[in-house]
Amino acid sequence: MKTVRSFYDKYHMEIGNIVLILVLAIVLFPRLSADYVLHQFVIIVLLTMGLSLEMLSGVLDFAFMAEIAMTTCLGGLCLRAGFPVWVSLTVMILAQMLFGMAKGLLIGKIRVNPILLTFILQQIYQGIAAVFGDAIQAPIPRDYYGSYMFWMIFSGIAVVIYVFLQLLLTHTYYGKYVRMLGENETSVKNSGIRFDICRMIICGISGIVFAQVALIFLFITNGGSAGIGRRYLYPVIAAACLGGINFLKGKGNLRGTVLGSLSMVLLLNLSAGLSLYSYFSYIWEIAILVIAVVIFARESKN
Amino acid sequence: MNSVKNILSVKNIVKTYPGVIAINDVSFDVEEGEIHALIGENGAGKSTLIKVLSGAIVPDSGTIELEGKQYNQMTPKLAKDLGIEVIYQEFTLVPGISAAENVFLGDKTKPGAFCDIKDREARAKKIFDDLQVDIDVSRPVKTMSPAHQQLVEIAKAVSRNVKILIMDEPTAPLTVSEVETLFRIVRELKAKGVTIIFISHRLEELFELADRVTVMRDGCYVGTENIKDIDRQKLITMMAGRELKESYPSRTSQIGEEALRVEHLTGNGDHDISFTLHRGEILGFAGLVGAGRTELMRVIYGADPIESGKIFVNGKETNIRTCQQAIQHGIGYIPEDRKAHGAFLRMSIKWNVVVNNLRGISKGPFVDEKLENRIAEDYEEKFQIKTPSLEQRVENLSGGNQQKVVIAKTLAANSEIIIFDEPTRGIDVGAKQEIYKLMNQLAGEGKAIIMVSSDMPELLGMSDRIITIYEGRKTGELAKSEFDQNYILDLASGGEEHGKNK
Amino acid sequence: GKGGTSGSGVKVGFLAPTLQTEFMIGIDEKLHEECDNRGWDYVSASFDNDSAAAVSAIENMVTGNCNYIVAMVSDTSCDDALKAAQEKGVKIIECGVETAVHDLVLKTDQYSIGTQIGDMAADWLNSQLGGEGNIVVYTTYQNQDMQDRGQGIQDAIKEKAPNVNILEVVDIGKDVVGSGTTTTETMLQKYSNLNGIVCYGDAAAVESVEAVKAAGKDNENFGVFACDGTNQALKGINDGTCMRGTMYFEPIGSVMAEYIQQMVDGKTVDEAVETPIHAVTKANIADYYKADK
Amino acid sequence: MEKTSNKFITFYKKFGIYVFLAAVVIIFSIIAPNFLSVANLINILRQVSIFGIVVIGVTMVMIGGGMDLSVGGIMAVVGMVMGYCMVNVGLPIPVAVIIGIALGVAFGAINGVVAIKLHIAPIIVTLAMMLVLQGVAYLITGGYPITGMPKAFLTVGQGYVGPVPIPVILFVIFIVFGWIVMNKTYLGRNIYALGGNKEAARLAGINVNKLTVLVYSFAGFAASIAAIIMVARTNASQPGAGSSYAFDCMTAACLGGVSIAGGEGKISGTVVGVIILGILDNGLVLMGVNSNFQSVIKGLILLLAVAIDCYQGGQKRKKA
Ligand SMILES: Nc1ncnc2c1ncn2[C@@H]1O[C@H](COP(=O)(O)OP(=O)(O)OP(=O)(O)O)[C@@H](O)[C@H]1O
Ligand SMILES: Nc1ncnc2c1ncn2[C@@H]1O[C@H](COP(=O)(O)OP(=O)(O)OP(=O)(O)O)[C@@H](O)[C@H]1O
Ligand SMILES: [Mg+2]
Ligand SMILES: [Mg+2]
Repeated sequence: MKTVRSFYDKYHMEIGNIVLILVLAIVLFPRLSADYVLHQFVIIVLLTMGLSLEMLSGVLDFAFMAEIAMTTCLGGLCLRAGFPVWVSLTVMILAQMLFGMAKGLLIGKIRVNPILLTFILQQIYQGIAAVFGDAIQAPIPRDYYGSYMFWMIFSGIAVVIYVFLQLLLTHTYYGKYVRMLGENETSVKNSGIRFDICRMIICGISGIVFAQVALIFLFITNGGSAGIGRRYLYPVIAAACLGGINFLKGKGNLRGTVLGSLSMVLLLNLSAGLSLYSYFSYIWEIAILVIAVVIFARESKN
Repeated sequence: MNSVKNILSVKNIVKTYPGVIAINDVSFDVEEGEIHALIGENGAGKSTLIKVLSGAIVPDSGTIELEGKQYNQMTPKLAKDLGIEVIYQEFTLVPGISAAENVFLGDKTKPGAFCDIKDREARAKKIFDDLQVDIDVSRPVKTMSPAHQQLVEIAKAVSRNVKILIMDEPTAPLTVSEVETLFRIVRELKAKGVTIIFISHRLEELFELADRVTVMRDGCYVGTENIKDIDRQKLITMMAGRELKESYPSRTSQIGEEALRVEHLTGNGDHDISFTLHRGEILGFAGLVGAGRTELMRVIYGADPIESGKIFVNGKETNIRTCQQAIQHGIGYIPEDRKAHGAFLRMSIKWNVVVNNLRGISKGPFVDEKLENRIAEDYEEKFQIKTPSLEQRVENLSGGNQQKVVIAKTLAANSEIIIFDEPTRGIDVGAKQEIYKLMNQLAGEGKAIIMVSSDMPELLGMSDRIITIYEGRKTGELAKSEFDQNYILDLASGGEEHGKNK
Repeated sequence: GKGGTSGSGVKVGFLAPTLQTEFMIGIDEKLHEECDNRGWDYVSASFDNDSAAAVSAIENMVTGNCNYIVAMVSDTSCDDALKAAQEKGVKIIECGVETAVHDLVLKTDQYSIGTQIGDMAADWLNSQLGGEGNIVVYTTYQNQDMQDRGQGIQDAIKEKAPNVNILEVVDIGKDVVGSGTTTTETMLQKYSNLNGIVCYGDAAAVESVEAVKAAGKDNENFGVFACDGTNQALKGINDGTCMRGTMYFEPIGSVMAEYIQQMVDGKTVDEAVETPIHAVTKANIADYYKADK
Repeated sequence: MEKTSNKFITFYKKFGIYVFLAAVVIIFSIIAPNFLSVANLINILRQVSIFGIVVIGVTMVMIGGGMDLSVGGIMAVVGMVMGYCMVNVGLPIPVAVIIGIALGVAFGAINGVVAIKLHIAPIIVTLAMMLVLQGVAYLITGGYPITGMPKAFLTVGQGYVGPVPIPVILFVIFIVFGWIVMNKTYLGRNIYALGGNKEAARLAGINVNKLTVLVYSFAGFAASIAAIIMVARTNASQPGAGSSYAFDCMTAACLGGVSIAGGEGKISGTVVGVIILGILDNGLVLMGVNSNFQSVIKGLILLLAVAIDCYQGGQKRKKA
């Protein structure tokens, strides 16, 4: 009994998610198309992994989708200007990494609540992306969206990132630094660690992960646009919460992230499956967020 | 059996936390108007017990009888209304607001909805004057040193119409003169008929102050004695449950070459301080509250900026600007405020212990988890950290055990020069011995140690040399043969301008 | 609550760039009603001008068994996803802009709508103020469509009423409630001789009317013109306020339902249909607005 | 040496925001046409008054250690419900207004109760509340605005007393009320204590739960008053009202020196923060700046303000 209890305490997130995924999969089964689930899963899981890394270091980021929008715009501009594809992609990944590092540096240097800071950044970035123009159509040579290879490559990238982050977080001392940052900054400083540099590196790594999503967006929508990804912000935060990532305590693991992302994809599919009328589908997304938060973002009572 | 009536009776209190029985069926009585000491090792359950009394936490079972009335459960408000005031082990001040506001926290000093700030400050000033403490009552408490904060806590408790005053290690952050002030206040209160419950790890204080003493061990009640009927050694045996020799362990370490030299260091409120520290040496720093010892150590450790002066490590001039550089130069620092500067409270013990030396226990970027466990277990055993498991969050440990974790954390980094800032604050007798032994052992290994302490006997017992600091200036430097408590106190209060020329 | 289609086997999905403006809500509701009447299932989603979300929404609609998707996209960003849906047997009806992938397209030429608004305003300026006057134009750079519309407005006024001063072309930003009010207050402040506001949409225009009223400028020499034919704008025209003209779109919902019906019935439909649209002013308001509502 | 730099910091902390205000005013009077006219200044005050009222409520919440992102959502729902009551149901104005206010206070109270009972960080509770309420606001009429408010009602938003617009008068009442509460009453002291150290406040016998609910309820109240003015001023209840308030309120308060961690801040500072934001909005429009640039500029200025604030408070270094 006691072992059951402690097993449950340890794995209740995973159990909850798996049950949820099974139920949803059965409900949606008749039309659930594997390729669509894969598309959405790859996007959400990449975003959630990037966000989770930041959340584990105590930062709830509201700026990442705006950064991605800027990156896609930049990519679109590069392609339109006739740069070779590989140059454009490198520029995008570097840009996204730099955005991340800039964010990390700011959070490290300006010690106000990161939520506020990233809100401000979001505002600035959205403005900048919009200055680029509404939509930048880029000459994408092929139908990448319909290409099996394309999604396989990004699935592969997602797996590589998963393995990398998993190693980083659980087996290296950098992983300990990540969790440490979410705690007591004075103590971090007294421990002789440059927390601003650490933050910068963490957010830079997240940036590289987010950059993959920027690439996907660029290819499947044939260009960049200022509003791209905007709708993903709350679902991704919800997915991270569903996966048990808790930015208040620096708690959680990547396994949860993956399960949470899958749950989220299916939940979002459900709203179309249920013929939910527009506002209800909006409220549906919100309800998921709220429920995820209520269950998982609670502070321990003590 | 006695004509004195019991003002407070604790009956069969039980309080458990996951994996820990913090208080296990404790009952005892407190007589009206007495000073009742409560002692026990770290984690014995003293703080938990008084939190039950004040309503800060809810016990699993048991009752509290106050002046003949039974209460199953207290609330902070009820306790206050009944005249119970508590000074908690951990500060319960609001950092951003002034001392005066903290003193009257939650109180209406005048009827009506409006509050007269000037009047409140005047009243607070008066209370501090009565305590003979010179404090700027309009200053936010977060800018004050721990000692001053403690004095604010005391003022807060005595500002009210108090019947039972409970103090959880009130003297821990205080130096000799403030302790005297506190004792004077306590005696005055006793004369007015106030009952006092007093927790301290400084046993000599009990003999000076208390009427009776109750001993707890491992959450259980051990016994209550009249202080007159018991001696120090017996008390220690009751606490520890075994014989424990109490003395400052002798040391045979060889004082070696120079490890650290500070020349004309100015910064962070300190002026023109010079000293040298050798391998194998323990250098004590004495001073009154706010003397600036902590400030000095923080400058050396790179936590606060240096204005002028030089720091030499192993004879080589350094340019330490950050803690990271200090650590690279082999300097380790155990901060005095374990909560704010030391521990990662929400992380596990294991996690905390190894965190300063992650690189040391890693192969490439990978942490050697076996080694990690071994180090953590080592320190758990060495310091007898009382915990159900190494996975326990530091937040949930008793104050003393938290201190042990913070020390372990710094030691695990294998520094050559180690600064202990109030290392035994809030630590029980047994663990103190462990820490002293450890310091000796480290010195024996040729490490250089600085010990900042407000505990005079400890300072005298452990140091090879003592430097006194008064208002940010060095006022004296004494070799072991010159040690004399009164002389040191004199220097520490700026009495004599000694040692100017070293 | 299992996803699926009802007896008719038809399920329509409506993909809107936003469902926060009265205009879009109007289309959504109308289409919903028409589908209900015909016994079809209906689902709608807005993608908030986020093209990546639009792609996911298309996928979700396909998963949700939609076999007709009405997509109001403004560029080619969803083409690949729409094509994939088409390959799965879903019929695509585009609305707004014509791109490579569709079974039917209902086109709206934003620039030409702009010129029609401009014409309407110019007519009024010519007849009421003798072709003289000072106006400001409100546009928004939030997406290309609206920028085109704003350009159309300016070009038409310059052509038809060359003596009218366009004092300023203001970008009033996103569709934030209150931005119309604030901007108009500021403009009235800045230009005391203002005679009119020509705005890209009714939402900001009706707010402007309130601001004009509050400033006491609601007289016969002030005119506000816009587009969308929202109820509030129509009421303003009918009540004789300074709201003087708007563009009325024939219920796009009904038009679309009609075409879907034809496709369901197996008819082939001519490609590229223009959305019918009418200028509404005091002169013909009675045809569009019934005061008792 | 240390003393003087300390003095500079205290000076800056007290007056930095005013220096900032002065700088903004001077810059705009030079480069923006018509900025410095009396009419335009009254205009700015009127424009910020709705927003300012909400910020007063949010400031109190933030000083009390909380955070309220839901005020915009509350405004939208309250506005819609009031419009619905007046126009569609035909209730008399006072009844509709009372219903609206009661609803606003109730939403605020729910924020507080949920944060306390479920132990969820307030920023998350109120974020969720905001999103839910925005959805609800759309559901009331299916997204359509409600128009045609009774004439008498419109006075609240459009009327004047002498040369002063009524919204400005209401704003001033809120400022005075907020200032008195926070500076002169025990209640205010307790709110500072709550924000500074909740546990200390609890142990000092303050009923922290009640106080938390009270503070959030007041923010709800402020939001509903703002909703009334907003509806009266635009003569329409719109479901999208207040959508930018979550962000803007927080920034105005931070700009005005309210600590995100709670326990610190002043009503006066907040008011200056509100006015600075109002001036930026107005001045940038007067200069004809592209709206996207406007938000970039605003964001950058806020970033700067936050950075400076953090620099002066370098030693406090608190986590939220
Ligand atoms: N919140 C908590 N969660 C879990 N365990 C706790 C908690 N608070 C206290 N404990 C445990 O209860 C026991 C008693 O702790 P307490 O703080 O009362 O000790 P103490 O006698 O005051 O020790 P010290 O002298 O070190 O202050 C300890 O073992 C501690 O780990
Ligand atoms: N009379 C006073 N009132 C308020 N604050 C004071 C007073 N005297 C000194 N301080 C503050 O105390 C600080 C000195 O701190 P601190 O007490 O940490 O020194 P210390 O020598 O390390 O003493 P200890 O370690 O015993 O607390 C100074 O920064 C100063 O601002
Ligand atoms: Mg204790
Ligand atoms: Mg000290």
